[in-house]
Amino acid sequence: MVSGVLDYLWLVPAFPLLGVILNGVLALIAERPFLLKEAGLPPPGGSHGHPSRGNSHATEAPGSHGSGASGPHSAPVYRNVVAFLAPGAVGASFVVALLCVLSLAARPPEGRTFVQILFPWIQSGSFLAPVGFQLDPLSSVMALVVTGVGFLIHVYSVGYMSHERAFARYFVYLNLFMFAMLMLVLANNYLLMFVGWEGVGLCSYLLIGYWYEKQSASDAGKKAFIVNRIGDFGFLLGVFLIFWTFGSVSFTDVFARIPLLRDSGVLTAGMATAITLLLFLGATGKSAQIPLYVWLPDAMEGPTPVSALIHAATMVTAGVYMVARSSALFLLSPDAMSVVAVIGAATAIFSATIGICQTDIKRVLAYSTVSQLGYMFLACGVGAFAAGIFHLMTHAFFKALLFLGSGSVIHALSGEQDMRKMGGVRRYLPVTFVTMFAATLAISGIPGLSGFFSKDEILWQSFSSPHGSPALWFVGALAAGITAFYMFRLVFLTFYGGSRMDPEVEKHVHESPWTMTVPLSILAVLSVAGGWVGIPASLGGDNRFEEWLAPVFRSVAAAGAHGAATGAHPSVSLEFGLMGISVGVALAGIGIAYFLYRLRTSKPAEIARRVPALYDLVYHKYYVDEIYEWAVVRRVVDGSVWLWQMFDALFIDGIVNGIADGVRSAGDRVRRLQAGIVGGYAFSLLAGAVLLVGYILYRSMVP
Amino acid sequence: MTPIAMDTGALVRGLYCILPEMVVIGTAILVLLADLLLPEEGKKRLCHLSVAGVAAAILSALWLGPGKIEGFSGMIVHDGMGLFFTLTILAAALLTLMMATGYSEWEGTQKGEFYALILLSTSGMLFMAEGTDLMTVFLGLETLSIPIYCLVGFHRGRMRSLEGAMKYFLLGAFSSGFFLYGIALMYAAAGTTRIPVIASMMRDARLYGNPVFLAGIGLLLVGFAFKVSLVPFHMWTPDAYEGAPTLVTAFMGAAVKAAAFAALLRVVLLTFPAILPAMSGVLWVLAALTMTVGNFSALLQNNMKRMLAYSSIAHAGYILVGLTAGGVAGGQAVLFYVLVYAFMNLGAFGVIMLVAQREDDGYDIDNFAGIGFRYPVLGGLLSLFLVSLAGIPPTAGFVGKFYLFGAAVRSGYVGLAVLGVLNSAVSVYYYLRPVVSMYMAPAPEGIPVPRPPRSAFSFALCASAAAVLLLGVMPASALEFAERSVLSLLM
Amino acid sequence: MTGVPLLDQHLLSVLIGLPLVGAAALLFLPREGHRTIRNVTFLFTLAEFLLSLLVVARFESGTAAMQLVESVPWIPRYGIGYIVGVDGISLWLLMLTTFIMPITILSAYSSVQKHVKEFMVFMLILATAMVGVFVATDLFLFYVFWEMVLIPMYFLIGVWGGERRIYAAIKFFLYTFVGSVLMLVAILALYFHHYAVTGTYTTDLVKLYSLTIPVKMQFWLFAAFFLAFAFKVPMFPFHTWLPDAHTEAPTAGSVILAAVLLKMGTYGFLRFAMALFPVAASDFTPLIVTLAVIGILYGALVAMVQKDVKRLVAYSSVAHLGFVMLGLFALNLQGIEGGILQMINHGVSTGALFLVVGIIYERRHTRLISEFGGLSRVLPVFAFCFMVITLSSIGLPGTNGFVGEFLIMLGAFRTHMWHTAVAATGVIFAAVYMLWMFQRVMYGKVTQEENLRLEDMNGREVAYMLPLLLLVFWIGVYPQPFLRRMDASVAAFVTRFEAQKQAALRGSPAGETMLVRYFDSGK
Amino acid sequence: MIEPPAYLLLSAILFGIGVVGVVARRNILIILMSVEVMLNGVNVAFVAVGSYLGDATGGIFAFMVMTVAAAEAAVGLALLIALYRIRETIDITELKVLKW
Repeated sequence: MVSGVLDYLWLVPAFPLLGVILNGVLALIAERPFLLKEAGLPPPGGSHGHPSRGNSHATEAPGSHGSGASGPHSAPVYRNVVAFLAPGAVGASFVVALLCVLSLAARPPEGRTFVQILFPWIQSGSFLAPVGFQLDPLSSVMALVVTGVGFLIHVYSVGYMSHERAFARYFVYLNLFMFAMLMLVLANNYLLMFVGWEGVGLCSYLLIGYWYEKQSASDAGKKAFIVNRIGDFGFLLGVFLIFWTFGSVSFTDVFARIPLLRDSGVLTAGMATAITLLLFLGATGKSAQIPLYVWLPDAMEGPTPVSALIHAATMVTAGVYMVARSSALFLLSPDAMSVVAVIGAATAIFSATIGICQTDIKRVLAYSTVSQLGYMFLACGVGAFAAGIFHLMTHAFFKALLFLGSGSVIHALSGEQDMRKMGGVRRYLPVTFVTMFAATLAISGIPGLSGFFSKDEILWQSFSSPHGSPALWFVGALAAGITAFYMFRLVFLTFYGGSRMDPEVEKHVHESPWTMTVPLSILAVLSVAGGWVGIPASLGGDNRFEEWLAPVFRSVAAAGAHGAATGAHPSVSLEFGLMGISVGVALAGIGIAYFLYRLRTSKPAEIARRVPALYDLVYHKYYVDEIYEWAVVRRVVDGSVWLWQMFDALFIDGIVNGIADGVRSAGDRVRRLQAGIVGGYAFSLLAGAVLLVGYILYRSMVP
Repeated sequence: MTPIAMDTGALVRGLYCILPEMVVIGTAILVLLADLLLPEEGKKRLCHLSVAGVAAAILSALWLGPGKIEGFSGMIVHDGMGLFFTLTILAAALLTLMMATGYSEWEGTQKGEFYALILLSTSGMLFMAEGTDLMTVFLGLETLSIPIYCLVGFHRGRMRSLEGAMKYFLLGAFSSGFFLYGIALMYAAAGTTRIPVIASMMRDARLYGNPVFLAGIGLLLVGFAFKVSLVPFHMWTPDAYEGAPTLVTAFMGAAVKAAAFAALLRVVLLTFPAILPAMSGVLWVLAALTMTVGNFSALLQNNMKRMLAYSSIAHAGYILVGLTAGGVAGGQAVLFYVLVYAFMNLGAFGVIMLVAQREDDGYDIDNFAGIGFRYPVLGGLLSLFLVSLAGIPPTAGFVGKFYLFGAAVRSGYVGLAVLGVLNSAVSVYYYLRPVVSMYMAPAPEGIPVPRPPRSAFSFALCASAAAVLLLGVMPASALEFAERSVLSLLM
Repeated sequence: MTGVPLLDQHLLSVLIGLPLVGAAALLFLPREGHRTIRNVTFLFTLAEFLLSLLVVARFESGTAAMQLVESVPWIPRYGIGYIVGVDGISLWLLMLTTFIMPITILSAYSSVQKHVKEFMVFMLILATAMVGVFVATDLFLFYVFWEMVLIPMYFLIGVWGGERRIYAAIKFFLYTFVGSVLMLVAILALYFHHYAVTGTYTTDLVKLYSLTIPVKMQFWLFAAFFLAFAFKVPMFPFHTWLPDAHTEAPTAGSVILAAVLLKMGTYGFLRFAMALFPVAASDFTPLIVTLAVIGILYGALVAMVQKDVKRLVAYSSVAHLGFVMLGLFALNLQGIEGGILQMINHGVSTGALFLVVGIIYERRHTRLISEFGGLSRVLPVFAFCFMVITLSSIGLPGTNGFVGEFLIMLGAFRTHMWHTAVAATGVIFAAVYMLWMFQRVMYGKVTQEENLRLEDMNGREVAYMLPLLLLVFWIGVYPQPFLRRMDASVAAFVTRFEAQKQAALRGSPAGETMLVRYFDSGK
Repeated sequence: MIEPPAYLLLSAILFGIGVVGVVARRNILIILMSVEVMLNGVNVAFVAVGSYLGDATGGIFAFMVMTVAAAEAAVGLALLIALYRIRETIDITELKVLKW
């Protein structure tokens, strides 16, 4: 089979890895001496055994982000090299990915799966997990999204992080993230996917905690990693179950063996449910669904491009990709599907409500991401995997744009993130305003834009699909309305109205440099046009996106899953009706937002006063964090202290030392027998003799 | 009255058989005579003379070879086992006398009588080891004990020495009373005092069922138990060992124990198989008691001599485990362990003699603080001996214990073996306490300078250390020699 | 073949003997010449490592039989021989020992200042004993080396340790010694049972493997072996000596203790306890697996609340070795191979962790976590090494920890599903205590004045950390060479385990020997 | 001729008296004498059995015992004198320095 460029598929993850190595070397060689010299510390290595010089130590101002960094520096040459290398690596892998996808597209629909095995990674007995990549329609979409959006964000970061001290270190982590994400997306087996899965978890830990001197940042990083690890625990058990049921972990083998094993009774519905729910536990951890979503809002401590890349566009969607990839397994157990759907819907509505009252611009976007992810899981839960992936793509575009836009706002306002101290920024940041407004329209589901097509498709599928139900549709629609409301609330508070900025910040406000605005505009175009590739048949489009993903999901559906999603359309008019309702709800949301934040700006405060308990509850995120802290963390820590002090030190050591002291005191008592008086000695000798002879005579008498 | 026919052949063969003893006694007499002639500073040469004498005795014993030589119509026999114990006892005596070159000078025991007493006591031990008649054994026992009483009390100036000697004497005499009474009862029941004859008569029930005989054997065992310091007959040991001059303590621990076990082994191996159920119970209890009491009382000792005294009681217990197991394996294990114990014991005492400045409170454990690093050789040697006494590989102590407990397991006394190994574990604690003070405790500045050892003294120490290591790493030949000796006894 | 006859026939004996020769050579060096003493010791250990590479080169991964075997009668009359050999199970443990020794000596250059000569002598004796343990295939020889390890380690902790070193040293010594003396009695019983059944004395392991032991007797013998090895591993209830020994031991001592000595316990289980007494081993499995899982959680939880870094790492060792035991007693190919690989990984990652702790201890002379903070800015290279080692310790995929833990849990999942599920949470707690510690030490603001003037890792320190980092990634990314060499031996072990188990269950052909009656009657 | 068991009884009695003497009395001289009584008790047994069996061993043994008893007495008294010169006491219960 003429694979041609596909043979170079392994270059896609290889380029970022190369970037990591090169930038890493630069970081260790070039950046370290520069930073140490700058902080007035002794030059690295070499001098040992020196008496510590008590020279003046510049207590490093906390790595302030945004433009307020410590004074202009003549950017050392290594920064320019890094600034070129990091985005370059991602750009190169985007180009290669694009070429591979194109050559894949050239193939007939059924043959669009290309697997490339590099070398056997772990092999023990019957278990084999190779390092191998698989490119098929699903992973090609993901690869393009990851590399595309990733490249834009890398370019954006060059500008955003220009005043940072540890410039190279940031890009090393970012490239490492790209490498891990691409491993996750392109892996041909569950175990390699798990490598990427934990790899991205590590990078999110490193990047959230980038400003490690801020206690809140390193706490958030640690929290993210540990909550992810709880998810990974479920994923791992899922992998074990998969291996011991199917005898292999690579996707092609597993999915091919489903019919055989199901007929032979090995693969029962209960087993399928167990596997899928365990995998889904992993997905909730990674994609921040209830109950493991708590880490995402705190992850905003990291630099904004990181939030854009990891906590909006790519990493958090890994869970959706995994569920979509294992769609064949999910279709086997209806109750697993309903669990996914219900949690998706619940998360969507729950986090949307929290989004309403948040004042930090990035927190609003964070909860919006959790909510949109809920939609994607809702789509997967009702069997509309293609719709889920479509929404994933469009969401990647407009959510990345929103984050980068808010980053540009924060950058301009020298670090200010609280919307109450913004307002009227429109005049200063025109490009940012226009692009963010476009994204807001998209996310609210205004017809014609990408958000509308993807979200509406999900709402329609949640209504019409055999797994779906009107209740799910209603929750989805309601959440869509709330989304529109808080997004426009954000726009009005930030860009419109009087300037609530404190004066000297206002003096410095200026439009971001081209390296930031160009990616914004590209993303804006994508947010608008991104949806056109998936216009549903009912609106006259031929939904090329769904058709593109069909081979991955239809072949699975054909494998005996009950009734494919693209079954009979009850009626086009019903679809139009529901579409109308969803647009209506969106417009209502926008109206209310306009009313509250443009006309009666005092109204929101008034409402808050009228129902303080409810407002307070929603503002504090339903105290979920505090409950977790109290119920889980405190209990575990106190329990461990008890285990250590009471059980370990007192109980076990008590026994051990007790035995030792017992032996010693016995020794002392026995020693005291030696009283020193010969009479006693003679008596003990006599007694011994009498006993001995008596015993012998007794034993010989009694046989 | 027909004149007694002088069977010169038998007489010569008899003398031939006790050649090593004759050499030792001859040396003793020579030393006494030389003592008269030599001026005060010449006394050193007396020690060299006795060392030469014992060396000659060893050569004569080797010259006799392992063949079985009957002497004095069966009163004494020079068989394989006899040779083994003779060599062990003479080796112990040799090492002691070599150490005496240094010790006598420091502690004022540079007198002819001192060496003569040691030599005479050695000859008593040889008789006891090779006696096949209860009379010879008794004579050997007394010839051995009486010089030792004097040696223990040699430091006339020191009250502890005299007290130790008096206690040892009184109880010694008391126990030899029991011993004799045992012989009398056995003689009354069996009509003979010849051990092999008694052994052959053991088959018929009339004898081994006879209560008088059994009482006799019991009392005999009491006598031996006292000499070997088995609990509850051990009370004298700590006081006598602590009171006696350290050199004598070393000699007593090593050689006296060897001689007593030799005779006990001969009696047990030959006569006990017939009356095993009764005897094995007794031996089992004695072994268990001795090990446990010995180890436990040594735990908190701060005086090194007294600690090593209790440890020698414990080791008597370990050896008794081999005796309880009986059979060729048991006997072989006992022989091997007695030999190894002699070297370990002499070596350990040798080192502490050097370190302690003066007799009584010189042996307190705190005096050993910090010498580990200041005098690495001394520290190393003492650690080696203590590690071997604790039975930790790769030393001979471990191999000895391996075979002792192996014999016990083989004859089914797994419980005793477990008790034995647990006791060794307990013993590790007090054997390592001196090591702790030598190496790990904070060393005071003014560490007492140990006594400058004479060349012979250091040779003796190195010889015992080499023996402990060699028997630990390559015990094969010694084990085979021991086994051949036991087989020759049972044949 | 290297052509040198000594190296061709007696490679393993050379490996055992070389450190001893080194120790002897040191005796002649002057006490004050610390530099020369250190260099000579380092050269000897380096030579030892290079020689051991020959073992790997010459090792054929196809056969399960013992390779490079040397058999010399030691006490022929009693069938005790000096028999050494290496197979898939012991190969990598031997390599771990020879690999970690030069690193430890290099790290001791600066950390040990007093009595350097004695320190190096004890380290070399320890090396001999450790190599001996892993290559000995004669029960008596194994036991001699097993005990020989105690004395040098006792001195290392006792003389060069911290404040409570004497208590920690004697506690370490007695814990292991009591366990192993009970094993001695079991060895004797086995030795004489073999004599009763076959009429010949032997302590050669290969011959003893074919001996079928009645079930009741197996129970008692396994119990004795179990106790000895459980103290050493250490398994859950018997672990309290480890934190004391680690906290008080000098850095080099802790590295050796963690990297090699603990593995002697798990290796002992695999090579002796499970192989000789299969029926008892499978009867004990539920208990052992439960204790292992408890150990995993207990170790992780208690580690989390430690104030002293070294104690934290010590308790983490209890957790890691809980995993190894879980793997071994999964009794299938994946589990055991995972267990063996995890022994190596634990040696590398925990050894490296102790070296890291040693580095900051040398600079600040304290081990309290609260004393540190914000070191990442002051010591960037150190931060990188510490981060990599932390990731390896929590088993992040791509590092060696993951490969081992994954295989263990994969194997154990099949035989003990629910145990493995609980054990898998240990992976979460591992992340919790390691990252929390890492955060408090490395991140945050520089609170202490002295922390600002700390110097980053010098050339020597980087030199001995680098090989460990490389190994972390090598095993993490390409563990094939390691796993392939284990396959044959582990597969043979599993099949022999089953066969022997059936044979023993069918009743021993030799009928009632006196020892058997003794054990049947119950002690 | 008196039957052997009667002699054995006599020797047992003498032996018993000696033993009680050693254990009970405090004066070292008395203890020495009690030991002599014990040994003589044994002599009686030997001579009795010897003559009953018509075997010379008994008599020879008795002589051996007597010589040994004499030697022991000599050494015992020598020690006693040395002890007295230092401690001015011959009371056994005073000898309590060496204990524990």
